[in-house]
Amino acid sequence: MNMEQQTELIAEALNLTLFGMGFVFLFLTLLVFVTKAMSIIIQKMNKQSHDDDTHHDDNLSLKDELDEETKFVIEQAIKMHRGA
Amino acid sequence: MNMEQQTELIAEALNLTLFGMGFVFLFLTLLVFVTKAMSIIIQKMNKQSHDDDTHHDDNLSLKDELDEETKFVIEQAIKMHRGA
Amino acid sequence: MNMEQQTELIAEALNLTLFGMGFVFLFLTLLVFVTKAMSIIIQKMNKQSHDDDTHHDDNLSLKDELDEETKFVIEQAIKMHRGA
Amino acid sequence: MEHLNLLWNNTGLNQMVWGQGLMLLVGMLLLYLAIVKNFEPLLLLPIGFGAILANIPGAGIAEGSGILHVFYVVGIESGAFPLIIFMGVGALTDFGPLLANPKTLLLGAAAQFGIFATLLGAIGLTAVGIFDFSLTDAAAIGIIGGADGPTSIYVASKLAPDLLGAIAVASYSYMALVPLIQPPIMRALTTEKERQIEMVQLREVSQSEKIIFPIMLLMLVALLLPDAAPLLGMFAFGNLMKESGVVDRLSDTTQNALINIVTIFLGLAVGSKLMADKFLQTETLGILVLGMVAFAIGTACGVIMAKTMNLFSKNKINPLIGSAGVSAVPMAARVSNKVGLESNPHNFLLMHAMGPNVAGVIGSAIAAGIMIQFLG
Amino acid sequence: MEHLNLLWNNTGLNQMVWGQGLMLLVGMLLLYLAIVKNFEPLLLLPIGFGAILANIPGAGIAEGSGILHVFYVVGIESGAFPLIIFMGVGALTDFGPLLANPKTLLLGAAAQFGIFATLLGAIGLTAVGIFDFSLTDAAAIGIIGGADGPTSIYVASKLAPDLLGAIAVASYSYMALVPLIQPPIMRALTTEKERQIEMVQLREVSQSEKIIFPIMLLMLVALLLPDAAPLLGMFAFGNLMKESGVVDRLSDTTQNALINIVTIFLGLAVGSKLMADKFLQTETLGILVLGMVAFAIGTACGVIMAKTMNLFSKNKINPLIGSAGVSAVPMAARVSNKVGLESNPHNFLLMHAMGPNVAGVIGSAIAAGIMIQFLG
Amino acid sequence: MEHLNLLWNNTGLNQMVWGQGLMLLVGMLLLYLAIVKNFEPLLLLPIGFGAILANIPGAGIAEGSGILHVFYVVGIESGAFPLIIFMGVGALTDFGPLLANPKTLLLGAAAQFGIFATLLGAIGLTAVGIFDFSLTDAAAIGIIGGADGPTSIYVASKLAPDLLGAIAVASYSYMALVPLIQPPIMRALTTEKERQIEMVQLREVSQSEKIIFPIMLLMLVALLLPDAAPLLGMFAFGNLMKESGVVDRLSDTTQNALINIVTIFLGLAVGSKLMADKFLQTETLGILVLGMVAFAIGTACGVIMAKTMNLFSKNKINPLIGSAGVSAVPMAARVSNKVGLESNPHNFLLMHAMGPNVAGVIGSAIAAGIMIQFLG
Ligand code: NA
Ligand code: NA
Ligand code: NA
Repeated sequence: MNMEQQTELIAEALNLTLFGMGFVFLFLTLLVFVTKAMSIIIQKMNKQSHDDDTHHDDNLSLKDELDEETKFVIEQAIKMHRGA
Repeated sequence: MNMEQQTELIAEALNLTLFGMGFVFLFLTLLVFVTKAMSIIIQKMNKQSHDDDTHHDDNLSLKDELDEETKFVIEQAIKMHRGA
Repeated sequence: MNMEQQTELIAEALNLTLFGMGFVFLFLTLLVFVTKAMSIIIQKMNKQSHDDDTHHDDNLSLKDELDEETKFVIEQAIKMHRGA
Repeated sequence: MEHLNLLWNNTGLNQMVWGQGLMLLVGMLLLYLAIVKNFEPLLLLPIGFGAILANIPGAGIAEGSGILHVFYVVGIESGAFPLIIFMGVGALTDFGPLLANPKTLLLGAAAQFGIFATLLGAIGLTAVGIFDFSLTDAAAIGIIGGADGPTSIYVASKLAPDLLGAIAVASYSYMALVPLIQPPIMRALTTEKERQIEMVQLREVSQSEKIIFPIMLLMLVALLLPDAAPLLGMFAFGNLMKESGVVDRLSDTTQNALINIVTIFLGLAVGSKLMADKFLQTETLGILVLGMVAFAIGTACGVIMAKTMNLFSKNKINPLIGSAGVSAVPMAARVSNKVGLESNPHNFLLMHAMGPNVAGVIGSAIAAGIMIQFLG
Repeated sequence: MEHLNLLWNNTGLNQMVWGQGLMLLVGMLLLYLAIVKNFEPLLLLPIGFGAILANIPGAGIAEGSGILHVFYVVGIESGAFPLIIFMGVGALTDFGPLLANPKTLLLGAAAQFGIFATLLGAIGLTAVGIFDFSLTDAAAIGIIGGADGPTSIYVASKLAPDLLGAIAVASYSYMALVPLIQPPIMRALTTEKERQIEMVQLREVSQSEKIIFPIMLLMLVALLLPDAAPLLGMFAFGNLMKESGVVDRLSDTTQNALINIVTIFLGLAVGSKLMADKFLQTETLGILVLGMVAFAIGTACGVIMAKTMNLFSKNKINPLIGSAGVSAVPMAARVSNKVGLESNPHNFLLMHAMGPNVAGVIGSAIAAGIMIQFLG
Repeated sequence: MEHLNLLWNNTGLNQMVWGQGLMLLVGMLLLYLAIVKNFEPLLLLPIGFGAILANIPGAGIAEGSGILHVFYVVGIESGAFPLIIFMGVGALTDFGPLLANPKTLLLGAAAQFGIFATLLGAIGLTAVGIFDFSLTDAAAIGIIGGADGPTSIYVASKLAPDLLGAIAVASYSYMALVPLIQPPIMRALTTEKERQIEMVQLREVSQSEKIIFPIMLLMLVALLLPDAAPLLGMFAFGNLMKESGVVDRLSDTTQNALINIVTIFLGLAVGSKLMADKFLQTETLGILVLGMVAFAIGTACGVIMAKTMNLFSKNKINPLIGSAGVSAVPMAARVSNKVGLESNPHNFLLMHAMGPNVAGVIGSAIAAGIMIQFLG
């Protein structure tokens, strides 16, 4: 294997790694958001259908706060990954 | 599709329906008769073989005895094998 | 089928029988020895690992005797088969 | 950059055509019907999921060496899956009620008129230029009216493989809709007094009769209509394994592990036939409409046949059990029972309806054999 | 009218040749033996039903793309079904009695003489012009004397596929007839005193020995007779799954769902080889007669070997367990036990006979390997 | 004499080459690991036995029409076995903990860096001339770091079939070694205080969420990475069968009979790829070393990701659950739990670790899809 082929092979491998890890993070991050959205929608729907239950407002607001926090974390993580 | 083809297609379909339904009825009607005949024959045979139930008492008790004996034998064999 | 073909066919069949039965006996006799050897080794190993158990000397000597006897039997059987 | 392009070019988003998007929704609709509405979930859940997998743009799961296409070729093109399912159905079938009252076989015969009426309808619509069905297409569509999934799939795989997806979906969907489709027709065709008819208790059937029946059925098929022999042969074999009582371990496995395994792969393989370019045709709409008509006509003919038989018999039949002749075992028999209870709360028609119900399975298989013989 | 003609032309009645009619009766005879006489029903019921399906005139179920032919090609021609069954048999086998008394392996060796004597007989009958068997045919027929269904089917599929149907039927039928065939031979070759011999209690065998034995057996096969490796390899694998105790879920499935599923399709596929034109040959008669002879000679040789071993041993073997060397597990061992009880009601030979019984399985597989090596 | 020669010439002893002898020992080593050391016995026992069968000199079991080669072609070359196993794994997976704490998906993402680092390593070693791996080889080797047997086998069968044996063995061996490989890395990368972090109780997840999740996952895959759709599709299908609750009989069979049957034949078929001439290459050594490295790096990245996430979050994650992101379900989660208990005997991390654990399965399948898309 000559120098040029070596370089090319390594470049390809690096490329694949970069795009691969990027996509894995992109996909799973998306999945985090979609999953959270889904859970929130379903919990709200369940709540509506069980609206005789006592009020969980505090709980819910705490939850919203948590979600926002998570969002922040993920954004930071993505930034870090890009910067790394 | 011209007129002639149309007519032919419809004629074929009618033919198939006629013979098809005819055959379905023929077959299942035959099956009714054959089934009835079979049931009658078997019920008669069963009756014959059961109409002297009372006469086989000795035989039956012998059989029972044999079964119990066999059971005993097997139990012993298992015990022996276990080393008991 | 002419005479020669007949003879050849029968000769082949006899050959196959001779080698076949010979091999079956050879193989299973070998298996007897190997199995015995395996059992003795494992039993010794088990005994070593359970050497707190009470002494089974009598048992063992009986066993050795049995093994020698079996060996003798097999040798005789092989002799007979060869002579037969 | 080149990689990023490639990645984007290969995404489903980029490759999707509108038809695939629509079919993904159809797949999800089937899942919804299966899971939430409980419509024949054993089949519609795998079919729905298979439909989704088949329509993922660029994945090629239902083509070439894609796994669903492999399942299709191995299991459906060969005929193996529907025949094994039929064996399993045989092992789950009790011919007792039929043997106790064999004339209910005729109800199972009458209900097959739905099949042929639909065939005529499909050809009629073709003649007037609305659809473009060949005679084999029309025959395969008609079999939907038999209300037997595996029979439909088997016939479609022989006569009209391109329509298999739509036919299977229609077949199982309408089987699930039996409790909605049948009662109005049954009520419309019967008087209150007819619906109140109580039937005599069924006699007990001996094991010998149950053992001989499947063999006898197979012999009759062998002598008269060999083309129905694969279907009814496997059906009779399954039943004989069960009734003979000497191969219980085989019978148990057939009724459980084997039928379950095959059901999963049959469903996925059928789903693979719901690819957008094949399924999104006007023909599919025709199949759905005609399938519904087939069910309705079959139901009506079963009821009418029962009423006709009563004209010539002292021993009256409750015409509500006639509708069970379409098969859709055991749903149709339950519907007969339920509608009967509305008119007479002490009248339990369930066991009486099981006779025409299993007769309908035989009748459809005979009709299928005829179709294959004339057109296969 | 044309349709009516076609319908009639295609009926089984019209197309039937006398041979098919006869084979339908043979199929029903097999079902009778399986269901009423309880002759190896797990195999003879599917085989009998397969035979009926295969001989339905005009249906073509056992030819071309017919489903039974598909089962045959996929499962038997490839060797998969008999090998999987053998794996299942391995998972159901307990080598404990054999390990406790390894010299009974020699009884399993002696009983294989039935195989080779039958081969000689078949060639002799060919030489004098009564039949026309090739050497491969004769070898496949001889294996019937091994009294192992899957081994017979495996060898026949390799050496004489045309005779497979007759060989399989003979094999399983005679295995079922063991309680009739063996006792007279056993009584004729033993004295009352010999039949009364009581054997010493078998020692307990450790799990380690049971785990190492199948591996050791496979290694010996690998080194000495690779052609027996598929059969004995799958057998040893099944046994190792069971004895190792670490893959109980695989072992359970092998002993239940898997072996049951394969048994059903093996039986149907074997039945497909009972088509009239192949089965109704004078050869079949020869196979049935020779198979019976093979069983009888194997039984006799097992008994004689046991007596011979007693000549050289202080520790006497009851010669009645020699007959179990033909295998036919566990029927032959039960026969040994039963005949033994007649002479000595306190003498339970069952466990002692299990040693030669499983040894016979190994012996037949070795003989099969030899046949395949020299003739395959 | 001629026969005796033939017999001797055909023995394994005479035909054996040193490599086959060595591979027989390797096969026995795998059996030893499976049975005595309890290393993933469900796979390593069949693989080990298959390896022995494949290396019997002269038997040809893993070539041509040999039965193991048949199993390989039918089950692995087609992709069917690993996909069916993945369906079974789906039916055995509970996404509850993941749904209760979705951000743990990111831990499953981070752990996949082991895959790509290994790919880089393999290419690096090739560049400096130590090994000779192509890019497809390197990708298939990297997937070992995903710690999912079926994913590894699926990718290897597509990208590097010649290396499949070594890759599968490495994959399952290291999955079994997780309790040895991971703890030192986990301890080295965390402080005592971090290991003591207690996590908040997971909320209960509704059935609706569990039903929608697999469908949503499949849709996302369909839209973004169709090449991962076969793997994740079958996985989601298995999970949907379980969670929907409407097809319990299918789900039960998938989790038991079906997955067991396929596991047996998958194992044997993988074993057939351990033939001496393919396996005894310097490449194999490279694969074993690189596979181990992949595991270690994946573990480390999972832990580091957890620590990184803690930098930006009030709600701290115990970094010990990061290592579970490599999957190896459920072993890796148990390891997290065990190491956690060492530092805080009241801290049960098992359920918390199940989130990243199943996330790792998804992550590896995504990575596999990428590899197949770019290189397949
Ligand atoms: Na029907
Ligand atoms: Na035998
Ligand atoms: Na993973």
